[in-house]
Amino acid sequence: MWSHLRTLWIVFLHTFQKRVTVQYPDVKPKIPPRWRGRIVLSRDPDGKERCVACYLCSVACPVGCITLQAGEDETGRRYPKLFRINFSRCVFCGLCEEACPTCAIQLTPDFEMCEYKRQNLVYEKEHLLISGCGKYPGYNFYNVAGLAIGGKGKGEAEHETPPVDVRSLML
Amino acid sequence: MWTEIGWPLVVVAGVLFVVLNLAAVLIWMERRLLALWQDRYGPNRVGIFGVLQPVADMVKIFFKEDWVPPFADKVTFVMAPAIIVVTVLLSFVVVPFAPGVIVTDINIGILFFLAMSSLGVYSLALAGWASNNKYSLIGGMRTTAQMLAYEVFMGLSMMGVVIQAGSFSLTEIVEAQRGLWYCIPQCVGLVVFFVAGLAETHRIPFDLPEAEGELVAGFHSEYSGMKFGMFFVGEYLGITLISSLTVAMFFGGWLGPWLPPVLWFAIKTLIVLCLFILIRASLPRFRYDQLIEIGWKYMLPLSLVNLLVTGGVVLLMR
Amino acid sequence: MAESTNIVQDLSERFGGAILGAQATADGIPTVWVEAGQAPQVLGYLKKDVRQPYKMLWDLTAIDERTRVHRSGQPASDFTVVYHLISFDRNSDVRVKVPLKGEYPSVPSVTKLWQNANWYEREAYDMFGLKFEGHPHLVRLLMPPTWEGHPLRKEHPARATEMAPFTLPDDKQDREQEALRFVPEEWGMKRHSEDADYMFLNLGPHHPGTHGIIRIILQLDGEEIVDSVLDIGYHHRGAEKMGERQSWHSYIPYTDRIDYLAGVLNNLAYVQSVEAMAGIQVPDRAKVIRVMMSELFRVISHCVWYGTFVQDLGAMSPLLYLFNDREKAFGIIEAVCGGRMHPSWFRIGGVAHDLPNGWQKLIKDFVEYMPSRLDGYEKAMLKNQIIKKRTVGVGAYTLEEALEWGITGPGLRAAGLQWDARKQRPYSGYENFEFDVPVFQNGDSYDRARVRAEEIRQSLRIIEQCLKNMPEGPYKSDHPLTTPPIKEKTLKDIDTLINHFLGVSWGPVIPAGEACCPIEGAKGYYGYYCVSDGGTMSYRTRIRTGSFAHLQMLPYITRGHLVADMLAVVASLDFVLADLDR
Amino acid sequence: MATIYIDNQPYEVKDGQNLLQACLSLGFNVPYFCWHPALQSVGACRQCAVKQFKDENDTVGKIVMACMTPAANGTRISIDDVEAQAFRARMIELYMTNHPHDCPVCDEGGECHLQDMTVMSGHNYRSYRFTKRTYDNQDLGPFINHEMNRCIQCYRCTRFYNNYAGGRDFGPFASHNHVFFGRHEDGALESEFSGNLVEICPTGVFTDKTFKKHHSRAWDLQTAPSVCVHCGLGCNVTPGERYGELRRIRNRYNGEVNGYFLCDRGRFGYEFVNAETRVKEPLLRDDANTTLKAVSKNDALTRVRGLLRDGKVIGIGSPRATVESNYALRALVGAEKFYTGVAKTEHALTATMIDMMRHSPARVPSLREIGEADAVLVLGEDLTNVAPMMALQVYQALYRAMLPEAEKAGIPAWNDAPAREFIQNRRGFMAIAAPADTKLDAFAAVTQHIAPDEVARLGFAVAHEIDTSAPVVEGLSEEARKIAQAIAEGLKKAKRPLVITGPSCGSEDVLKGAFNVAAALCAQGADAALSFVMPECNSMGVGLLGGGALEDAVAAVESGAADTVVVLENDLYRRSEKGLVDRLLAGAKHIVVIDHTRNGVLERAEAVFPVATFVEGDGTLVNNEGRVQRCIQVMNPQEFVQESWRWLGEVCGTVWKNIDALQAELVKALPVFAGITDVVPGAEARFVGQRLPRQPHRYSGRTSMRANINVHEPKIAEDPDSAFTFSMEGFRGKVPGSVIPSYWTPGWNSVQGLSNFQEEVGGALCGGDPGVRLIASDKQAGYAGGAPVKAESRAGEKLVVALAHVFGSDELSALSAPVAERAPKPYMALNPADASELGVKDGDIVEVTVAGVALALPVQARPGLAVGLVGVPVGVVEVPAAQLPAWGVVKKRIEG
Repeated sequence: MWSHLRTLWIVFLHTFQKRVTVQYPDVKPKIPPRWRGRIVLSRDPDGKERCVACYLCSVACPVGCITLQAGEDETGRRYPKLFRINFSRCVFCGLCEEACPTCAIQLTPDFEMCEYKRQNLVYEKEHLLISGCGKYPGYNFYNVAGLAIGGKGKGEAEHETPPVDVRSLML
Repeated sequence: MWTEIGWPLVVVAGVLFVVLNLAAVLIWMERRLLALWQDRYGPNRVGIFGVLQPVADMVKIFFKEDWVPPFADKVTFVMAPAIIVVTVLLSFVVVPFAPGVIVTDINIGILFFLAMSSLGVYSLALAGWASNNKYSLIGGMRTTAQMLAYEVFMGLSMMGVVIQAGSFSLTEIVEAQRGLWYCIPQCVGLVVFFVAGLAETHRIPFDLPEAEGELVAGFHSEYSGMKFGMFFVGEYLGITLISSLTVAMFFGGWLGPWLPPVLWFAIKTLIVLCLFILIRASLPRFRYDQLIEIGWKYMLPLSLVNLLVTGGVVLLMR
Repeated sequence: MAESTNIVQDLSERFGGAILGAQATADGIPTVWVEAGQAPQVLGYLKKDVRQPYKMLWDLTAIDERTRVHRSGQPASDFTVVYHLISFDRNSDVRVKVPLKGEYPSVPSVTKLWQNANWYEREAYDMFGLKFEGHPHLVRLLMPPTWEGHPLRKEHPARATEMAPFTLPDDKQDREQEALRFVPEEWGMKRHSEDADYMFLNLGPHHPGTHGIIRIILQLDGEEIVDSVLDIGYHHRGAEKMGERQSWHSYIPYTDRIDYLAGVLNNLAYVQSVEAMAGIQVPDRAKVIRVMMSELFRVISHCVWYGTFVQDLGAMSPLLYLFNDREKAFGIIEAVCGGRMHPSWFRIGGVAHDLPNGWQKLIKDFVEYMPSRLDGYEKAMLKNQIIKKRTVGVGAYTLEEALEWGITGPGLRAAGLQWDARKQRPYSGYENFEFDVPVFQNGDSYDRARVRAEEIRQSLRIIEQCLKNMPEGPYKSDHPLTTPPIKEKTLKDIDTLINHFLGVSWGPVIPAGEACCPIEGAKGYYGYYCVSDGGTMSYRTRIRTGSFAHLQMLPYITRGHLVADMLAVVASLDFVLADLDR
Repeated sequence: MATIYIDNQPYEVKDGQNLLQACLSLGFNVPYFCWHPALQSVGACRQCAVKQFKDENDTVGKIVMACMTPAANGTRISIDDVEAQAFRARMIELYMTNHPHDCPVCDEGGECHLQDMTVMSGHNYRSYRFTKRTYDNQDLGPFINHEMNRCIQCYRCTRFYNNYAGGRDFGPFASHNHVFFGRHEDGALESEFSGNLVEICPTGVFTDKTFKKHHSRAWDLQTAPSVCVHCGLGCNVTPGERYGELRRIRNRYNGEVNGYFLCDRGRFGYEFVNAETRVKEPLLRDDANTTLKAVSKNDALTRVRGLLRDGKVIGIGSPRATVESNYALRALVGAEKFYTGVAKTEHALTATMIDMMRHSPARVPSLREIGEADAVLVLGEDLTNVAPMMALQVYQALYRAMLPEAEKAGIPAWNDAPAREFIQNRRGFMAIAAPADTKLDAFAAVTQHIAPDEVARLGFAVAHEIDTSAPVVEGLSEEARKIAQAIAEGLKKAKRPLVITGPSCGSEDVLKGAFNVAAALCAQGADAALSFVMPECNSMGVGLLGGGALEDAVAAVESGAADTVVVLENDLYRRSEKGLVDRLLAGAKHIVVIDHTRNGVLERAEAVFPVATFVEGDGTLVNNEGRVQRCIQVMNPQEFVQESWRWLGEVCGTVWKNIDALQAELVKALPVFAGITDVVPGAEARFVGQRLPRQPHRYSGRTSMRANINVHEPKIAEDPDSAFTFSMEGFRGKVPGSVIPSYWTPGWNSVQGLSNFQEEVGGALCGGDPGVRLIASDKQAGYAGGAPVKAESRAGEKLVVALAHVFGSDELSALSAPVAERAPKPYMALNPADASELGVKDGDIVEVTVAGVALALPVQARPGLAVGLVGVPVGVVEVPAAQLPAWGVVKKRIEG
């Protein structure tokens, strides 16, 4: 009997505890920056698309929900002509973000993406592309990569020397 | 004329109105209180503090399909939920809410209550049987066994009060507590009655007939829509009834200073109701055989002893 | 190690020609090939007659060897049955392999030796089509009775798109329904006793007390359980098959979903096996991070168990308190892993990221917050008379029985054996931590509960030690098979980028070999037995879980109890359906 | 056999190998860059370092380069030795110091040998912190993309391009740590084999420019074994598909045929599959008889069935359609009403060549065997432009003929650099006689640019010089006799002489001449070989099927014996004179065309069935040596597109269940095709109960590719015709060489992974090289008689001869834009003497009327063209090759 009364008492004491319910959607929960939610495609610091369509995200995806097609603009810069994520298959494991060598694809702390129809969960590139750098400010793949693209010639990337004169036998 | 027919009609209407609404409000209250003790908010979206939640529930439950499983015994299946509501409502006939605010102050009020509560068991037993579902059947059987165990000492636990008050009429019992509430001299009776009341209303820790985790929903597994609603309302009516009776028999009914008697009655009833809910929030469930064991092995002897002692003391006092 | 060579020698001397050879494995567990006909004798010897016997049949499974290339030194075999035995006296294991030839070969059953071989053999039959001669009732276990083919055979497709889209026309539905009908006679049950008819009650597949889809068919005399039969597999997703279809790296997210309450503990058991084959040494910081997150997940897994345990006994509030506590832990997990129940956060060679800034505060708050809450639950629940009445002496087993049925983890410690892999076989640096292993003696539902309640406190102790002693250093190994390598380097160094590129695309090439490096999971001693054929995908991934073993024992320990006890026992076993069916 | 010890385990290896070859053949993973099975060793990259020990007591050992160390008996090495491993890792790190950070934007990524070797070496973290050297890139034309920064200086490119393929416009520049590989200036690479740089280069310096336009990663390409359709050699290819589009062609190793290489026509000519001009739906001419309109399959079938029921039907087959399709047409119309679809001359030449192959005393060599000849005579063919891969093999033969000398000097054949130093410019004997100069001339001891009939006479003369019992040539000039004698001397010295000829001269006499040379050599006891060039991918197959020539079909229509014509995959205008085709089409009441691409004949059709190209359907082709090889469907075509034989089956109502059923029927009807059923395992074949996967096991986007159409993934398509499945699932173990879907093994993602599928590196595929030879010679034939007399020249007329071009002359590859870009503009070649006689200079327009077509073309003076001949590029001008040579009136256009 005493044990019951003690149980009652302990539970009764919760009257004076703080409520833990978060009144979503009036109050938004606090989501940490690493949260693996809606996937976006970010841009590099000069506002150009970061994705170079290397296909690593699509192959890393355990469920195969990412598909893309590489294209190349007139300056030689690679970009995805097509980028599609079927969120109705996505498991938000983050392997795509981890696989991305240009910090383009990122998972964000946005989890509100329910739909009544699965078909509406198919996101194309225009739905994915954001205007900023997202979680990784500052990184610009083409500044590191040796490829010559519009506005950046050979030897102008980080840690590069100008092109050698191949007509010369001298150093 | 007015007092012979009119007043009782007002009382009947009033009691029906209050009691039925109370059942509805209780749904909301229980959910809010459970939430309170579980660090949550409970329903808070419909109306201010979610008070209109019962209305929403009602609307929903009314618009649900009125479904009778094809394998059920149809007549019994439909009748069963009505029985519980009717019997519990009839029990309210003898509850004195305030001086004069009683449907009929018969002099065997307690016996009438006991009779009605015994009848109420038929509802559950029949529902369990008519559903033609093994879980329901087990639920129904458990109800019956529980009833057999608890009706006995429930009646006996009330007898102490009856002896002390010298009447079966609840009005008189309340009046008899003007000096001292029976919760003091009849503390054992109170405990036993309350335990029996818990069992009577199938509340945790004695909710075996419906034991969700075991029997899915026991006797009302197959019920839905308004028929389920009637069981639901019946349960809350039962809780209110037991609380009212507890108040009437042990806590001096409407007695109290300053406030009008009806309010006193209501406040006391509410506190007992809260206790019901707190128990539900806190305690685990007994096992079926343990329940029976408690009934026969502890509660019955206890109530008998209580009765003997009370009888003895009353005789001595004379 | 000397012990292990001894057992191989011992067996060879005793059984001579029946021992076809020994095999070296990456996990160092002595592995002996035994000729099929002699297998029961050898296993019987190991169980009963050998000094310090191998009493527990920890796992029994099979491998379809038909397309395996790297098998040098192993006897020719189309299918291999693998028995994994544990001797707690020696604190050592032995793996017995039986080679079988032919399309649908058979092998003598060991159900007479070990009670728990029953389900394992049924599973192997279900998955591979192997026949176990002498098995009392060799029918499918995980797949529906109407299923065609045996999923883990190499020719069985893994992806749904290999088959026509699922439809359920009326006639097929009728057939499927009929196939589910329970016929007591098939299981050797009677419909009537001398004085009564038995009631056969389907508990599940959908039942609030089972926390998922599992079907327990009860043979009832009144409310008394005469016997019961478990019908499992409703949650079977072919996790083992998926292991053969994903790269070693991209399988990690699937492991989360096995014991989904214990997130990274699954990751750990998996990556440890892969690391053993790859020969990766994990750096200290990664080890401690792993330990910390593992213990955090142990805490939340036990929290869910705690809540549902008392809920199944009828107490509804503690569940919410414990979910609240769990939510607090999830706050840390979200901040560290980015995910909640499915963290997919351990990697081959380390962990996915370094700890985030400010992690210390999160952990500190949590370890300070939890103990008083635990005190409350103990007072309100474990010491409550109803709880005790409902659980003491209910569903009890002795230590002998526990070993017979392959019970591990808290269930084994509740029966009086002080054996915790973190202590007895330290991995990931557990030897450096101070903690106690709670042990109780009765093996009943109440003791199982008490073990877990106490384990939460011990886990908190370990987490606190991690907080105080977190080493500096890299969070990933510098081994080339670490997948993927450290991201910061990947972003600027081509040398790392190349390893990254191949690691995440084709996947790391894990050297041919076998390993099973189990861990002390939340629900028992838990391991991934991985077979690499020198490829980028696993050749065979066997997932040995606690839930499977523990649930198999359920009918045995609930005989004679009431229906309500069944739920109490179920709750005290702490299983997860995904862990059971995989 | 030699025994070597690797980590103290003995292994048997073949004699005369180096350690790298031996280790790779044994299945060990030894990293390497500069070594290549076809290019052999130069020891440039220092990557294949292993530890060598003197004897079993030597524990110190020394690091040696496996590719430069003979696998001599008793050699003891360790591959996994810690020091050797560290050495290899350091070498990789060294290569990485200048390598750009660009795998994500490099087409090679995922099938890059450099990536594989980096991972294999275990190097992953960089210690070099300084700057990277860079280069500017060159524009190397429409085929090859140049990204020089990725170079690791292994020299494979130049060794292939210059040494192996005889290219001259490419090479290394600059010195020490900034060696550059490229051309002296921007411009298209001239070699017909430049595409092989893509596969030869172990990193991404040279990548496929056509693939770059629709780039996909290797793990995303759906592939199946297939055969090139752009010439008669039947090189094996692996086409790759993604999103329903053919993305690229890669070499598929067939040790007997193309080995490691492909020509650029075969590699880059695939875009016709994706062309706008493809027919994708059944078409019917509407009632107004004006345009072709897309209709449902049923409507088209009903209409055509009606036509066939009511009409008198003949069928015209095609040398570019598969054996099955041609047979299905033959089965539909009846053997006597089946015509091969080629004009009379070529029809007859094909028959002659087949006949010669059946009875020739000389062997008919495979391409590999051509590469092993030690003396070559080419009569009347410009191999580089007609059968490029054969030219490449001839070039190898000439070099290899000298290798025994090097070996005599103690230089093993695999030690490439010293061997080449030793051999210098010396080559085996080759003589070429053709109407015009050819690229191979540069390596020939004797070249003759003479009219076709003189080519034939020379052939006869050479035969007579070798064996006097061979027919005599009347009226041979002394000069010609001397030349014949010289050629005969050269050939007689050889052990394995080879004679190559073909139908390009349009002369049966040329064939006979060549035949006699081969026969004479055989009579002298040499192991002579006789190889014919076939004009199209299935000329041989159609020839074996039999049937009348196109002219016979026209006669049948004009005689009224037929009024309905079914044309199978044949643009008749390319195969016969325009007037003749016009007569046929005008005479026929109903024309049914079954083809995949719009062309002149199709536009005149009443009903059209859309047909699968070689990558969209199943079928077999017979190459020039009589080897029957299978194209397995690579991709799932559009809804209506299916193989011709399927359409024909549906038309006549006797639908074959699958290709196996058709082949069984074919073999029954024509036993000559008996081997066709053994080419690949049948559709019912299973490997451990599994089919073979077309998609790599890491194929991505499975649940997303079609998600824009429907999120619910459909069941994978079923393939009734082969053991393959359109899926990632299936058997990935050892399979017969003919059905290896792609050369991928763990850790070997690049083409170099091929070694793991060979019995020994550079040798046959495990289980034998694909293809079955249909023709075996009974060696019964004697000499062909009747040496031709020298043709009289005609006044005011010149003999117009066909000048073949590797880019442009082939029908289908010319539809591919990059190939079209490399094709010549229409021109007319004249010997400078003739040009001055006509009074024209380069660029002047000259008119010529030939085969009923009037052409006006700019003149190109070509000293290599025989005097009195006019050369026009076939395929580029409207005159079909099959109608040439022909006499034509040539006159200078009068301006105004």
